Amino acid sequence: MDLDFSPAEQGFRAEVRDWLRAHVPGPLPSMDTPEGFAAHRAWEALLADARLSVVSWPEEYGGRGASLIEWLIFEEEYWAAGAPARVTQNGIFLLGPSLMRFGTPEQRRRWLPRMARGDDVWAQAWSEPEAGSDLAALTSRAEPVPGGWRLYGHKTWSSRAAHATHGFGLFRTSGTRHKGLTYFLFPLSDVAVRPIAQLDGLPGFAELHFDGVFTPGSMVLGEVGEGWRVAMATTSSERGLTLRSPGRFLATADRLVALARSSGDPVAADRAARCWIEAEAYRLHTFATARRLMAGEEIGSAASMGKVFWSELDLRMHTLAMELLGDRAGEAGWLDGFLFSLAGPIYAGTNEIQRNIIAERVLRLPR
Amino acid sequence: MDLDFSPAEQGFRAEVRDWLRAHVPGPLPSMDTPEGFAAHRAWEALLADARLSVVSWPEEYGGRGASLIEWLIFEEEYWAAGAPARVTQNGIFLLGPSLMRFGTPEQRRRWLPRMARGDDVWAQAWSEPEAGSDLAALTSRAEPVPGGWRLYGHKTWSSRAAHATHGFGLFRTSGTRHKGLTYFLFPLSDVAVRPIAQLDGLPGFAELHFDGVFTPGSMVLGEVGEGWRVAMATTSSERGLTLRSPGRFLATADRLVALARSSGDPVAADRAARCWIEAEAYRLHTFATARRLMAGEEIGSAASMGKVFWSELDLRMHTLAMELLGDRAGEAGWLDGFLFSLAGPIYAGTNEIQRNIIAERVLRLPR
Amino acid sequence: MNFGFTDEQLALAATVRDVLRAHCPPAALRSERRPAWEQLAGLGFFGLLLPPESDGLGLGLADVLPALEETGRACLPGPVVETAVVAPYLLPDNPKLASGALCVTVLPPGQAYAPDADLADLLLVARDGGWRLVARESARVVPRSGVDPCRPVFEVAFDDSEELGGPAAPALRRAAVATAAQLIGVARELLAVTVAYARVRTQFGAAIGSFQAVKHQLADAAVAVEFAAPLVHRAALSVDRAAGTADRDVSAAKAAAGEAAVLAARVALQAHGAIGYTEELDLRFWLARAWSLSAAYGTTAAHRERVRTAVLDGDLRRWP
Amino acid sequence: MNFGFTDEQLALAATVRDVLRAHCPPAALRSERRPAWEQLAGLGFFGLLLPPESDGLGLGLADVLPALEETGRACLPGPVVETAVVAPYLLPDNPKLASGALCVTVLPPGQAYAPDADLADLLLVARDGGWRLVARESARVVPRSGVDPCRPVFEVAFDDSEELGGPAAPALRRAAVATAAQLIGVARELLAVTVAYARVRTQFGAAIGSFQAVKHQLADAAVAVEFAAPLVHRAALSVDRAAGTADRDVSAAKAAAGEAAVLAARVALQAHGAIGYTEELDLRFWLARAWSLSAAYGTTAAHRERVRTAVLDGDLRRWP
Repeated sequence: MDLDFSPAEQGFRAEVRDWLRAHVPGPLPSMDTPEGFAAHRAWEALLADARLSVVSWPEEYGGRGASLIEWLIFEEEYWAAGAPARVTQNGIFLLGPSLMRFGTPEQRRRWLPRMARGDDVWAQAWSEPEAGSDLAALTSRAEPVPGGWRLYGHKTWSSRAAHATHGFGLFRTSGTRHKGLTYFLFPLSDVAVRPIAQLDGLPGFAELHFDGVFTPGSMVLGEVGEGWRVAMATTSSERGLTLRSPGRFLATADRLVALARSSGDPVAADRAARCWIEAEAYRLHTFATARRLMAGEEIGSAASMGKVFWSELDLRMHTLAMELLGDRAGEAGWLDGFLFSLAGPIYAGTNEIQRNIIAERVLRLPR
Repeated sequence: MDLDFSPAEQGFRAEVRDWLRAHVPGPLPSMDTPEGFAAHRAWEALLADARLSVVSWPEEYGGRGASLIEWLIFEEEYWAAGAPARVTQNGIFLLGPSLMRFGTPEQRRRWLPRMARGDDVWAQAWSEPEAGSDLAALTSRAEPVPGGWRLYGHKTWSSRAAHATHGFGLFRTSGTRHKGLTYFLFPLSDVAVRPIAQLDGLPGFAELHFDGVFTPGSMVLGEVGEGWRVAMATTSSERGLTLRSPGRFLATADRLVALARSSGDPVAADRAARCWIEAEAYRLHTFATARRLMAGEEIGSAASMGKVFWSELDLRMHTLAMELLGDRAGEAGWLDGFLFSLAGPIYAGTNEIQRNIIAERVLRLPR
Repeated sequence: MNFGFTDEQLALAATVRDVLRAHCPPAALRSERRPAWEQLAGLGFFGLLLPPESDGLGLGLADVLPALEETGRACLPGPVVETAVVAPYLLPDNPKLASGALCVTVLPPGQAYAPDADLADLLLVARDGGWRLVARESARVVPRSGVDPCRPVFEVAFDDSEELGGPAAPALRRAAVATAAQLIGVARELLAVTVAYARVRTQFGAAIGSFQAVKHQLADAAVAVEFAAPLVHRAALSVDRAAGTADRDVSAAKAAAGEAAVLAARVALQAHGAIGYTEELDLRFWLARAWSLSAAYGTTAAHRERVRTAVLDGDLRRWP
Repeated sequence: MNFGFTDEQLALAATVRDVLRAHCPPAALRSERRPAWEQLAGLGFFGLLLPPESDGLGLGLADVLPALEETGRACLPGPVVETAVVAPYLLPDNPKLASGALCVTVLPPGQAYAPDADLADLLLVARDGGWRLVARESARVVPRSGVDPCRPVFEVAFDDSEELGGPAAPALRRAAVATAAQLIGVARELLAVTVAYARVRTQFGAAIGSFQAVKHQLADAAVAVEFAAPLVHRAALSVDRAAGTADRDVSAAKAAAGEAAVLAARVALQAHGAIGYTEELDLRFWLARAWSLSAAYGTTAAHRERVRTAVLDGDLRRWP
């Protein structure tokens, strides 16, 4: 057992740090505004030029084939440098891994490099009004037509969809519940997108209405009727390591300690210090998980422990910040993070469901 | 709305305070030892001589007919004075109210005055090995014989039974679940009592084995087959106001603040101060509840809120004390209280059941 | 010892509640800055705490607590606490207050911004332990980013001001108690709305309110509100009587009410899911109010610190 | 970067585990003061951290962490950390340690009592920032009331003692990490026993482990243990490497492990009901161990305070 970074890993960290120091822009406008969306896309292109947008992907798709440890190093440096949030997040973390695993060679060649540069920006379309946590209950459907499919139905809580170019999600092609769902990619150009304003007035989410939107047969990911299996692989990646690297929490914890220090309140300081250590615990735990994944092990249901831990840590950190800021809580860059952290225990499987999974599949309590 | 004690109430407080100042003994041995049990009984007799053992009971049974507010005042003064724990507690708080409500005049005359002086000490016999929280599942039974009943079965978690003189509990006389249970009183002299040692090695509880123990017909409380109704009235009193006056928590909170102050740790001080205020909140809430009861209202399921609040407050206070005492936790009178507080969220309906009650009967969520 | 509201106190609250139901429905929160103010003024709401000489009713803070709770429950916008509670105490002789003709805001010590300052005719600014009175025309107010769309905050600068006699603390205590009462109302409404939603929203084939995890979260929030409320009621009485413990009692109440409301907001959002803070639902107004009021007139942390300091300094007096 | 135990480290733990299963069953906790010590000595357990010159294996703390966790999981009585971790560091030349012929206890700074002092041949007493070595015959030990029946505590007085060179801190760091590892083992066993109980104990016609409230409490305890463990592992490496952050890393680990074990104890008792801390069940030994070890070598509060102070003073270095 050791915790030593190799010389190559140390060199990679130095390269990333130097590049970020030279290139990270000042705060960009919110990515949920048209100008902010454009600015974030430009930033993604700059990252891609340095082959830093998807470091863990194969070189042919724009990455560096970086190891999991290198990816974690990249994330630490990225967030510590105060770099912008990733407008491509849903594509590169949710769809990307599924495309690599289930996509045809043609699909991979066609979509992955554009995704890596932010040329295409992908929105996920999982939830429906009556199927939030219970994905198997969804009712949107696809009907075969010559050359492809027509999509019908109503999706909601599609992050970034107000400005994104493409979407991905499950549609029913036959059967009930888990059976007969198919995983579709589709351009958003023909979909009726209704933005949903959040507390800050910006459309972080959108509703998607499909009224016979056409998507070609080449846009089916995996086999027809196998969408649940493909989606679960994606979802388990969403719930697992890849979406939630520790880097962002480490950076938040550092900022929180500075805020608590300036408050002079020892109790707030204690809460901040505790969060700071918990962010370290998440980092160390992730190193252990990375080792297991690199050794070919599966994490499986244990990933639910990580989801509960990081989402509640993130919420605790932002709640403390809001409390310390008092009536200045609308400023200083914490409000966005607070609103985002509120969604943490909800999305990608609510924490109630995660705790059921921990109890039933990790601890083996009866259903 | 006011929070003013009347001159009579203030006079009562002064009388109680003066009497306690003059009579409260130093620490007695544990009531779970034979000598401690005797010492606690002697203290009860002294209290009874001053008509302070059951102030809220009618004068004919040894009380003063004190109002609920006066009883709360008595309890505040009692615990603030550091007076001994009440060895008669299960009798006077659990059985006493049921006897007054359901007992025949003869039963009341016969049992209540002796209970008030500690001449008889009563142990409760609710739980069975397979019926803890789920009282309706109990299987101990009573069979009619000339002149009375014979009791069969196995009860457990009977507090104080190792030294008590009498017991009370439910036995099945017919039917299943809630139906056909009868509420019996019985002398412990013929019951096989097996003490259960706790962590401190003392028998705070005992198992009771009934192998045809005879109890006369005069020892049935309420109607035969109506035991569930009688017990629920008792239980709702156990879960309600009478067992858990704020006085004990207020005294604990005062001691805790002193302990935290001496630690010099601001975070511990904050936790202690928070507990101190919560004890105040419980006191104020109890004044409001007393007003409703005195106006003839029922508290009903809302009592579950009190149970959750006081039991978790008590546990939090003792946990903090244990943490502050470090390796001296076995001393200074906190360990007993800690062990007792651990049982708080379990007995008289676990807090999980209480939260179900709050959700279903107070908030009206679906079952 | 009669620790419950009188019929008169409850009747006042019921009247206010009826007015707010009629004139401050959730839809009004999306479009109006001061819905129902005219109707409340018509009831004499703004004169409740004023002395009879100024056309007021001369009531105590405890008398109006249930009515203030209703303003929280309705998420009533506008500087309610400032105009109806602080101003009557600091400007008891002002002839225009009782009719509701004056709108007042407050910039408390330790805070950066004043709520609704753009609407105010008068600004009360805490400075150097006392109060300064600033007329609207002497003040420059600049909007700042806040968390509550119905309680916008403003930076305030001014040249001319008038000094009011007396210390800042008594009026601040009243403001904190009134805000705590509003927080209790906010929390109760959050609970009620969430219970209603949990009864009808189904997932995995059952109402989510039938899942024990949802039940227990709501039960915990209900317990927090249930035991914060008597602290608020006591604080009002303790302020009205000028009890020696008033300062500590007020801080205990404000902290507990703020925490209960923030917990209720957390549970409400968790039960509703992401829809909870979007414009789809009205819930977001109550969430935002829980957050903004928990920081008003002293953050929860600041009030906790005051309680801690008092208790640690040996002030273990209990009132009553 | 290979943050997982090696096959050798795990094999050592498996050997210890097998020995403890055979020679320290729960029944032994009721009757013996040092069950399995002889067998552990036979394995060379007490020489693991000693240098080869003293017949030891010269292992690092990280190497023996899984084995120490097993001693916690088995609730092994006796001064294990003192004899197997502290003594090898402070008395590396002592020829009798490796064979397990010497039993050692420790009186750390800030604590009143030494565990199992009546069994000890040597006492190591922290004083004035350093260590004093006290022979059994020079010491008077008086039993005191503790919380853990298998870890009795004693007040220690002595006349003669020998000063050991060097500061107290390095040995204390090792003791705290080793105790934290034991706490992780205690917590894991509490969880395992409680899960097993919740699968078979029925109430209201169902296994209590099928109720969501019980599930979620156990899940929370499992999460706490899962994320405390890597802090403990890191602390061992950071001590072995004498990293600049070692002090803070150790305190973070001890506090987290103590809190996880105390939470596991709380959840275990709540699921078991009142039977949990009676002599009916063995559970009480693990509950008591969680409480006693969480206070050993610095209480949770004391370690939290050290972390807080370091972080607030600007020490935000992360190791690695």
